[in-house]
Amino acid sequence: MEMTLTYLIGIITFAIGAFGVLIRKNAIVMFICIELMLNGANIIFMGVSKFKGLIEGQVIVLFIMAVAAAEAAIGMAIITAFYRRRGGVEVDKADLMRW
Amino acid sequence: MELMVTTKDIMLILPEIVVFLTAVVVLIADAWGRSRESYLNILSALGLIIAAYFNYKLFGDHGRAFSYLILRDKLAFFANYLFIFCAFVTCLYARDYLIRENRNYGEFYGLVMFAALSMMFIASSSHLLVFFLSLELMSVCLYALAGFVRDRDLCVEAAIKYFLIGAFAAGFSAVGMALIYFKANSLDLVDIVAVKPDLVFVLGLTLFVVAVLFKLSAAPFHVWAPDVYQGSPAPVTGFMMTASKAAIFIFVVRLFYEAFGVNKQLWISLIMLASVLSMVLGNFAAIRQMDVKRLLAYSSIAHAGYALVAVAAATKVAAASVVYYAVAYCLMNLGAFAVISAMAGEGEEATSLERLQGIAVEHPALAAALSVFLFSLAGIPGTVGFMGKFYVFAAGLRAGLYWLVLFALINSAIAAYYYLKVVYYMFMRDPVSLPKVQVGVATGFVVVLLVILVIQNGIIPGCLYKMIYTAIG
Amino acid sequence: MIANFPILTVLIFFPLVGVLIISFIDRKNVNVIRWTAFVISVIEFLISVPLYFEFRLGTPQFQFVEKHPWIKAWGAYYYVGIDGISLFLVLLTTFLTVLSILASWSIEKRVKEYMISFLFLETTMVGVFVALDILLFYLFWELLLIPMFLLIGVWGGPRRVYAAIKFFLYTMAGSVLMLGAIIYLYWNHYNVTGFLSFDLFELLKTPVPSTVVPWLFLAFAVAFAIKVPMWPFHTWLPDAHVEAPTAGSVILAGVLLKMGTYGFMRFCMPFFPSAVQKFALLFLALSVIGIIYGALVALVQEDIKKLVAYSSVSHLGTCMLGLFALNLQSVSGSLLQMINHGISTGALFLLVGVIYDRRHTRLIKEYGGIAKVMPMYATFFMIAMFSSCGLPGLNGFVGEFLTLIGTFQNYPIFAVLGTTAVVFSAAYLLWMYKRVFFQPLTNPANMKLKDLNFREFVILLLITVPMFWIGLYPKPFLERMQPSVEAFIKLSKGEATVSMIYKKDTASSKVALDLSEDTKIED
Amino acid sequence: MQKLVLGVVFIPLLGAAINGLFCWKTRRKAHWIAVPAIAIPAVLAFMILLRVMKGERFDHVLYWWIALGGLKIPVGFLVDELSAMMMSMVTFIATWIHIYSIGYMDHEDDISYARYFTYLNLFVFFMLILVAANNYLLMFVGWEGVGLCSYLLIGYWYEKISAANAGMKAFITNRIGDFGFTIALFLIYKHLGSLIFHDVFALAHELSVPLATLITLLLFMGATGKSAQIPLYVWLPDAMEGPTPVSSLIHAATMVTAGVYMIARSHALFNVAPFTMEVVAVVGAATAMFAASMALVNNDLKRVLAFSTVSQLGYMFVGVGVGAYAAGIFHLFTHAFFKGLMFLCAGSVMHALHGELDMQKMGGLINKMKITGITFIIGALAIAGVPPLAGFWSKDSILHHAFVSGHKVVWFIGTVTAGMTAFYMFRLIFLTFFGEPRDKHLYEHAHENPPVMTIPLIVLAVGSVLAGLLALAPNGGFEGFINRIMRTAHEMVTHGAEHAGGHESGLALIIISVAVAVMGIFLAYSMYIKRVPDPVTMAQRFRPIYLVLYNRYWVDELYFALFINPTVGISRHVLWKIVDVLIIDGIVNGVAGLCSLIGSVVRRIQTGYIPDYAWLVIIGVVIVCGLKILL
Repeated sequence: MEMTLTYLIGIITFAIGAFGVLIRKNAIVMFICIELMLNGANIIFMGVSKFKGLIEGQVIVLFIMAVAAAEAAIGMAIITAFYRRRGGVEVDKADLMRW
Repeated sequence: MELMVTTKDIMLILPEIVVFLTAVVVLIADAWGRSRESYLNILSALGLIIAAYFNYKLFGDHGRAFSYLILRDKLAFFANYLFIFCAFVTCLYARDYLIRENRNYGEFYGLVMFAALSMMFIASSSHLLVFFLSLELMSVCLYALAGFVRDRDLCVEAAIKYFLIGAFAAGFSAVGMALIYFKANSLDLVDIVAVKPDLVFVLGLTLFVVAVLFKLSAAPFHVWAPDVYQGSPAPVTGFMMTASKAAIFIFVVRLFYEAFGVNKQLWISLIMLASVLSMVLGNFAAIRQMDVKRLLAYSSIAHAGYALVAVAAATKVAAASVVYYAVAYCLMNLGAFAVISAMAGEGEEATSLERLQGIAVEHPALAAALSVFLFSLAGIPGTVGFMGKFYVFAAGLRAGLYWLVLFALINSAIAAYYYLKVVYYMFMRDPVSLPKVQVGVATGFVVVLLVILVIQNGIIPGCLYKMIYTAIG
Repeated sequence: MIANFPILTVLIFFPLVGVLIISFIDRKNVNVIRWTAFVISVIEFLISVPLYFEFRLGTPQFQFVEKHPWIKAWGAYYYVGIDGISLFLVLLTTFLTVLSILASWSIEKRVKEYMISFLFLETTMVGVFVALDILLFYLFWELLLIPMFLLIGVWGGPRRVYAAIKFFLYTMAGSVLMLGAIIYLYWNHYNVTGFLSFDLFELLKTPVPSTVVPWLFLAFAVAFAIKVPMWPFHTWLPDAHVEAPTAGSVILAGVLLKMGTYGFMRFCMPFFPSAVQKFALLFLALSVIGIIYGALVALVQEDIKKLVAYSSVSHLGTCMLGLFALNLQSVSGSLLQMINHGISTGALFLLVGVIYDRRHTRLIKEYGGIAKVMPMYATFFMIAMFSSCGLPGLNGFVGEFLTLIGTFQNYPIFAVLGTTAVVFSAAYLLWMYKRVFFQPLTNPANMKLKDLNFREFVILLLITVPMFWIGLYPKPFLERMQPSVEAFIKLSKGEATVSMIYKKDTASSKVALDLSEDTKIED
Repeated sequence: MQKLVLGVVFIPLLGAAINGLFCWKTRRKAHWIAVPAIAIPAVLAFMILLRVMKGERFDHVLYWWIALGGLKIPVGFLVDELSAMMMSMVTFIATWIHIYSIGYMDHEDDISYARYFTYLNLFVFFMLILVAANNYLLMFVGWEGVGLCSYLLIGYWYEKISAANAGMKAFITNRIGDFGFTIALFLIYKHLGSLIFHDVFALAHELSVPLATLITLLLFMGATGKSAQIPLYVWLPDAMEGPTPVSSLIHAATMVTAGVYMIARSHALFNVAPFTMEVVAVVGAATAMFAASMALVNNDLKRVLAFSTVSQLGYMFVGVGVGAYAAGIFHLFTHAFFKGLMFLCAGSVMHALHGELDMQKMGGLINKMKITGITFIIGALAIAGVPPLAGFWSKDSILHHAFVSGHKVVWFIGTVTAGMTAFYMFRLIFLTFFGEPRDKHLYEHAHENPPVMTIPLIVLAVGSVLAGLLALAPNGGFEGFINRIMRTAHEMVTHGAEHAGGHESGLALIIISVAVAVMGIFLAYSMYIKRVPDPVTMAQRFRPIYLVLYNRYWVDELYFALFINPTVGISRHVLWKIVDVLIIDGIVNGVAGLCSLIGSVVRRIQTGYIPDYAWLVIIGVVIVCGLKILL
């Protein structure tokens, strides 16, 4: 039960994140949703680590968190630059290139 | 799993260390005194040459470093050459471009080298976590590079698109890894091979493959590519289009032949689908493009499709052909973007075909060089592009993928059209308001070098082939 | 034989030397560039002349053979040589290139690039005809598209880009199919023998599974049929011809189209005798349709060049008819007709170019009564015209007659239909001639036309000589062709195997064929 | 012998080459080269003829032209009675016509003058090749070569649209005949394995009858083109656009008779194919009548002569058709004299009248042009068949053979045609030379031509008078001489006939035909001198017939409507504009367009909005995963 719940939460977190990316237009919120997706994966890793007794999983989670942090750093920089040029963080504003 | 770092481990990643140190030195040197016309590119190039030297020294050393996290074999060393070369070329010619854009900053070279470093690790990873981390390191560097000219709208737009979609895909790969881990209890490729596939595993594998395809800009996960490649500064586009894809392809070779080779049926149909879609979407969408960079972006999607033909063939010959194709692809696209970044005027408004038209009148050599790269991309014999295609198709036929190869052949005929279109604009129309073109020494050198390599490998492909074949082992 | 002088290699690469030289000449020295190109092409021609004299008679073996490893790992060789089939096509190429460069004096725009393209084109053309390694052949075959594309696209007429791209893509579409077939043959050879080779003879020796033979045959045939061009793959030709600059048209008609027929002779038919049998009627029918259709459409053209272009469709139909009739006379005739067509249609294009340089129009209705002001020109035009429509005594007749009489032995109906060409060709050419050269001189623009200048006179004189030569004394041509033609027929009929015809020792390979070592691959 | 033959054949070529290559040097002096270039061969040819008379023959290969497998074709010459006679005749007539041309062409500018003689010499060369060839293909070379020269000379005044058209028409029509000829050669080679006369004729009897019939019919098709028989005669009347000496030499005396010569030469083949022989005879007779009928009402001096030529050629075909090859050749021979003569006379008239050809504008010219008039009358008498002039002997021989070989209808037609011939020739004579001048102005300016033109007239007139007497020469006369090479035919036809008919019927036939000729002359006299019945009222009364004849049965128009216009129309509007441009090229461009269309649709996927991209990625993932799970 506990095990299933853990995985389920992981999956649900991931799904919420993915869904959020799809429906939100604000770049920052979208990025937060992506973080959610990564955390969904983290929860699964943690679950595996805990229930199967594999320490490796926790290491992986740490790395993923580091990655998320790095992404956040660069992402915020980009979003800031975008904000400066376009005066907003709504992704619909990024429409110069298409087709 | 025990983590024990020995001297041997360090020795085995010496080239990577050199690249890393060079990047750091460049960043420090830049911080020391920033000047508009600094020669940091030379510094970077020297560092890369040293790295290549160590790579040469180590070539042939075989083994796993850092407790099975990193696999050093001939393929890895060969790949290192490729990435070092790509970074070397990019660093050299980018300076002219960056000076024109008033952005000759050390970060650029640093980021390029960090990206190269991550690619080297991608090519040597035998552990999904290492792959994931390297991939993310590479992506982060490339996000930054894509938006490098941050006061240009297109650049910023490219960066944000790349970043959001890239991070989104990273989420998939993370969860894919998690599912694989759930099933295999390990992310080491050696362990994954042993797994009996079930639904969860297949799902995880598929998600992971999706992430890989995403980075290859293979359809249907190619959507980001045209925008990002078009918007990014030309040298960056050149670099990320070539080196990053080559890195992934080499990992794919590893992944599919070593890890998942045993249960081919799991992924071959997926690869074939991606291959067909990439060729169709890439080639057809490119037909109507009027911007060289965007056109080449679509063409790169199609090229991913061609290479996937060989991936789907899944034989040793095919593995070699994939690597060969990746090398060929790097050479010609780097060349094309070197020329384009020389041609593209200030503010980079000039990559549209109309602006390039008639450029052959003023700059016949430059136009001729670009034509060589374009013909190579089109797969005209005498160029490395043809040999690559030939090899890939041969591998495909060998594996009995008749219809796929036929499809690819027809596609490559269709593709010739849009490459010709560029040649047509350059050679066969009268010039109208040409962008100011300055070809610096470094750019000139790079272009000549690449032209020679493209033609030489197109006429005498033997030595490169042999290197790759032995690298595949 | 000139002892071990690598004459074919020199022939292939000498124009590239010219390219190199020209690329170091300042683009403003237009005349220097022209003369350099001309001298290079003349030397190239002179180098090719010994081929004719040193050619050993009475043997189908390949001569002047050179074989060096090229891509050892793939079993690809730099393997060149000529036999009676390719000998004259090579000579035709070098000959026409000289004339074409001489005819390109009127090019004023970007002369340097023009001459570079042209010499590069020559390299690839010679390469196509002498390559005995199928990969090498393919390399030249496709490479050739680039200079031709540029020649049409940069220096052509108003719709040049459309024409150039159409030419390129159409040919390429066929070529990729051929590439697929080549790769298949390659692997098939490997499966049978266990080593890799692109060597033409090795591949010819290898039996191909009979189920795939028709497909491979068609893949090759389509590629070559497009180049020939056979009906209904011909529509690129009128466009390309009309838009190409004069010299481009000459080369296009004189040499490039021959590559299609040559391809049939060298690859397509000897490779797949059973398919030849199966498809012979289809191809004969297409040839005959091409003959009649081309002639009829030529009849009503309003543009002289287009007329000549459609006449090419008709003439090449005759060549194809002869090839598929597979009989000594018909094939020799067809081969001779290829050369004839190169000469007479080449001459016609040169002639049209002369008048185009003066008036910048090729519409028939713009002219009339030109013979009055340009008698010398009219005379040359008439000779070329009669050569083209097969007047006895000139070259066209010998080729056409041999082709048809040979075809008649095997396929009387097709030969009879093909013979209607004698009526039609006279009709469209004479009608055009009448409208251009005869009738009153009414258009004021034509009143002051100058007759040929010395350069043009020399060109036309030079191209007229072989017309009479072949017409009156074709023996030197026929006797050189005959053994190779016989070999071709035997192969294409499946009456003989390669090893029965081509002996290893006479094909004097310069390197020991150690194919076992590094060309084996395992999966 | 060999030197003689080569001399005869190649000296004219030399002349042509000199005049052709150096026309800007020879210019007005071109005839100093051209005339000897024919006269010398004429002498040589006569020497050859003398030696042949002594029984010498000659069959020599100069070199092997085409030798490929079983196909061996030499450039080689055959001299026997037939070709020796033809060579002599051709060179003889040609010599005088060349001389005549000096006067006739003196209005031309210098270069054109040289050009004219070049063509004329070239023509003689090809004609000699034609008659001297020892194989079919070389004969075909000459055959086409004379066609070429005919084309060049008809279109000599190329600035005239009618001349340019006529030249083209002549060549293309001939080519239609050549089509048949070529196929015949293919058949001969296929079934007899050679094209050399010697081999072919030796094996001819081995051919099955249907095959021989097919071959000979095809050969005859070639002959109808070259010798202007139904249905390919249409080019000859138009060919009169050329200079008159050309009409005389090419379109009366020599080239047009090539068909007859060819059939006579191929007698061995024709003998195997009786059906073809019938066809030849019938077509010949029909043509003779048909052409004569058109000559009845035509007012163009040269066109009348042209129709007359067609008609006379018809006679020759009757001759060879009924198996009397020698008679046909004899008529060919005599016809060369009198028809050549009459054309030259017509040219003389034209020259005097500055190119006027309409007989309705002439009249009374005999007063001004005595020599021309008299020689013309001699020619007319000869063609009308008045004894003892040349035409009488040969025509009569043909009719006789036709009758005795049982072709009664053919004979009848021939005889009626003889009457018509006499009528229209004398109509011409009377309209031109007698009566009141109808165009005073023209008449005033008329004058007799210089000797360079009249002497050839006189020579040919003498020939027209005397040539027929060769029939009385020893050893069977002319026909006997020719028959030396066609023994079989001779024996088969003539001997059989003579047994059947004998000489009595011969005499009766002669009387009938002479009577008919005299009647024709008389009728012409009464109509055009006495004006009873008045030709104009006759024309009114029989208007439909007159119109039909005057418009030459609308055959030209019919050919245009049936063949030429549909061909051009279909080619242009269907084959080119629809099949080629719309369908075939349409498909090609359509494929390209389709690719482009797909391209513009596919690129719409790339909307540029990040959420859309995210959706696409998700959709891709779902599809891929779905497929993986389902499959």
